[in-house]
Amino acid sequence: MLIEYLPILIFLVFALIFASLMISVGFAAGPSNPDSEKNSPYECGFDPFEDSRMKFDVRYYLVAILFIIFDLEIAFLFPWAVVIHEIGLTGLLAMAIFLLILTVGFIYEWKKGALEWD
Amino acid sequence: MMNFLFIMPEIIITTSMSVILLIDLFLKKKNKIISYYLIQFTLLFLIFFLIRNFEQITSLNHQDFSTDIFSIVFKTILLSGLIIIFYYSYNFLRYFKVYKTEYFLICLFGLLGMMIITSAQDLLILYLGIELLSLSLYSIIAYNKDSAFSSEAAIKYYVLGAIASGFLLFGISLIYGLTGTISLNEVFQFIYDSGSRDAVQNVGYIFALTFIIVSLGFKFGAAPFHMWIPDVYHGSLLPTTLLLSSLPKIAVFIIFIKLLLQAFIGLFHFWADMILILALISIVIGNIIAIVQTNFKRMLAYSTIANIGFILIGISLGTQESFTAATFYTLSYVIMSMAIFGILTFITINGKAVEEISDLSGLNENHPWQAFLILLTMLSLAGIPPLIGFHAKLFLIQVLVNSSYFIIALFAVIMTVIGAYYYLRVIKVIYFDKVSTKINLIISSLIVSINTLLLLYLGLFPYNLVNLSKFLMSGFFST
Amino acid sequence: MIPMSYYLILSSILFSIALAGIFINRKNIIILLMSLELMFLSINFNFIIFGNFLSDLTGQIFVFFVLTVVAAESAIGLAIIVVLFRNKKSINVDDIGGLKG
Amino acid sequence: MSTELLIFIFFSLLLVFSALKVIIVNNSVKAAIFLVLSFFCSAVLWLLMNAEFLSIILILVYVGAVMVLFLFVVMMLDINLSNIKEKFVNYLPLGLFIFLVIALLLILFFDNQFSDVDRNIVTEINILNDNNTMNLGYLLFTEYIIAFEIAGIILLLGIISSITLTQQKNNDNKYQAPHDQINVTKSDRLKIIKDEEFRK
Repeated sequence: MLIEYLPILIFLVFALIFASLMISVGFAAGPSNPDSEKNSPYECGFDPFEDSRMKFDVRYYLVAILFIIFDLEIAFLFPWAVVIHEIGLTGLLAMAIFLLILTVGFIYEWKKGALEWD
Repeated sequence: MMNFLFIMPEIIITTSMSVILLIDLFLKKKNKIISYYLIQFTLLFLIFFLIRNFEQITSLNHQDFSTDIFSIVFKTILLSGLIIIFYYSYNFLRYFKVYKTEYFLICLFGLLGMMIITSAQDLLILYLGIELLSLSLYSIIAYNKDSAFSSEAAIKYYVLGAIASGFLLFGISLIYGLTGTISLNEVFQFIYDSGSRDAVQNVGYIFALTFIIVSLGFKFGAAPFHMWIPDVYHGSLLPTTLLLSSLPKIAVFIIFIKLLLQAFIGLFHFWADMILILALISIVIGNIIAIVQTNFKRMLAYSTIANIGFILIGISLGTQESFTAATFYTLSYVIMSMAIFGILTFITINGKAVEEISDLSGLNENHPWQAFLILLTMLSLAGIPPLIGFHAKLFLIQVLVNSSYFIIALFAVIMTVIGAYYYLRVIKVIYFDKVSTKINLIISSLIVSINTLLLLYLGLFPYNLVNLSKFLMSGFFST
Repeated sequence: MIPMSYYLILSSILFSIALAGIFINRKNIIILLMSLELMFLSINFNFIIFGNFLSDLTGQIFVFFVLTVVAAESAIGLAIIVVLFRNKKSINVDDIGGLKG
Repeated sequence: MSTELLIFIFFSLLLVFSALKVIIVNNSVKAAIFLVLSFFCSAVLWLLMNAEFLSIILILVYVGAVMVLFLFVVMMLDINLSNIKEKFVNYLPLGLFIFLVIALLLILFFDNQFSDVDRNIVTEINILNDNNTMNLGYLLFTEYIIAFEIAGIILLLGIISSITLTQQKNNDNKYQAPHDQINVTKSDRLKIIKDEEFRK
């Protein structure tokens, strides 16, 4: 069974080797003579006022929540879809109820304006 | 077609929760009261439904989701408790203009979690129920978004609660590894079959039990895992404290019964001592630290810890009598706790909610009836006859004496006497101190009076509640 | 075949790292939450290990549900952190002392 | 030494390393990245233990969604990094102590209790074939339907409470309302005042 995953392993190993090779070649071959002025952040002659990271809005968080929930829904849909012939009507109904519950959450999120992006 | 009757209460709650959530989205702000009434109606309907179909439901025998008398009776108790709590909370939240329908809906999720706990027959469903309850509690503690205290309390409770869940899961994973099953009855059978009382052979179970009991100690608020209780009681809104101090206690007690009595009774020798240690530490810490508290909610928090200690003593003896006493104690404590917090939700001090004990000084002069109600609850909590708190403690001490644990019985009596001091101090403040604040009532409520007078009534005629507790516990000891 | 005890030792090391992380972390609640994630990861390890060596799928089912619940739990936890940060402008564990504890 | 053991050793060492890094780095973003690495290593190890489906889910949900959420929150809170660096060393001995005690205890315990692999515990389940996802799905939708629905309810609770908690009351963003702009009529903007009225 595990042998099926061998291509992925090989792919990963090669990806790692190539990525590190390229970075190291870049470091080794490229010219590099740093001084303090080159390394300091450039902002028109004075020290930077604030962190270079920008503050995110809370809406990103809300969208990410929705993403998690529906990601998990997909995670439940996979095994359901695979066995739908074996589990019959009961399974279908169970999934319908599950989706209905999550749809309620989706409507709630929508109406509350958590998806508004003005 | 499958028969869904056994899970009907849960289906009704889920459906009505979704429908009310959707209706509420389309209601105007001034019409939000409709969703409140809809919620109360749902709960009432559910109680009616359970009582109406009692025979039929309890005769069903489902493997993973039990609907025996034990769970149905507890479900009814939880539902009726929640109706009263919602009634108290609603007036408070409306008065302080923090009302949102989501508050009650999130509480309903918690109720659903508790109902699932009472019916759970395997560790997976039990875990899911516990998580549903905990998640809803995290959210309603943080509900008061403008208060730094509230969010601090929430994050503390969250972190400790998540650690406790982790410990519980770790214990469950060990149990699963040792027995190969997650069904409570099969776990019981497996331990029963192996039949060994030797500590060395059972070290795996002892390890698992330690993790599970530590986690339940966290959830219950037993010392030395009580750190969150005072902060959360202090930091959250009064209705939230009211909810926290009542129904989840019943739920955690049910978890104790499910795990210790149903699954691990074969390991009684190992868990009894652990629980007893928790119980004694809780009683000492609760009673001693409560003396120095000036904040009313913090004082009641430490009093909760002490009372939890008493409940744990009942659990630790592991006999039918002691579990009956613990059930009786839990139920009466919940009624007392609902009474005292219920009274407090109707009182405002200079337009704010009650915080310090001294806020209530001289309450008797302007509001003698409210003062009398507080007097009753305080006397009951202190364990003074003829109120119910007295019977709860008496029953437990009787059980201790009957099992010839004389030293622990003496210890419990001494601690009760020490505990009486801080309850009586409240009475002194209310009756003998000068008025220093402007005390108003939000509305004068009949229900809170009934709730409080119930303490007196049950104190005079405790036999109904005793019989109920006996009845509930008899199912676990029939074999 | 790798012996079961190897896996169990790995999961117990992970569990103790997570627990130590919870205790030493006084800087930042978000890292504390990440330690909690590690803890749940090690518990999931336990379930999968036991399930595998008992050749029973219940362990994997349990893990599936734990993954679901923990995702919802961390969503709520992060929401509480957002609220806390709005109120206090800090998520340093040591700054949370308004309540005596 | 078999290939399987080699893979196990490599990824478990990487897992322990990255887990340690998660708890000792100062920067939350770095901690999140290391947590991603530890999830990834765990996924590989779960694959070794025949939990194919779960290892994919771990990457899909945890690396794909949960860690994104963590990173969003880290970015959102804009924590000043300079003043959270101190005070770390004070707690290090405590952490080391806890780590050593618990690790030793657990390792000793596990080594004793679970050294024998086949312990005669027979478990019967309906196994369709050796497809992990199918078996899991079949079990999930026959024996654990109730748990499955409860999971749905927990997710709904997650949505509701996180929105209730994080949404701010007043949304003070200014933006155009094209619909309103188009529907403006003359009478909304123009008020015609009769000459006589004005004179009065």
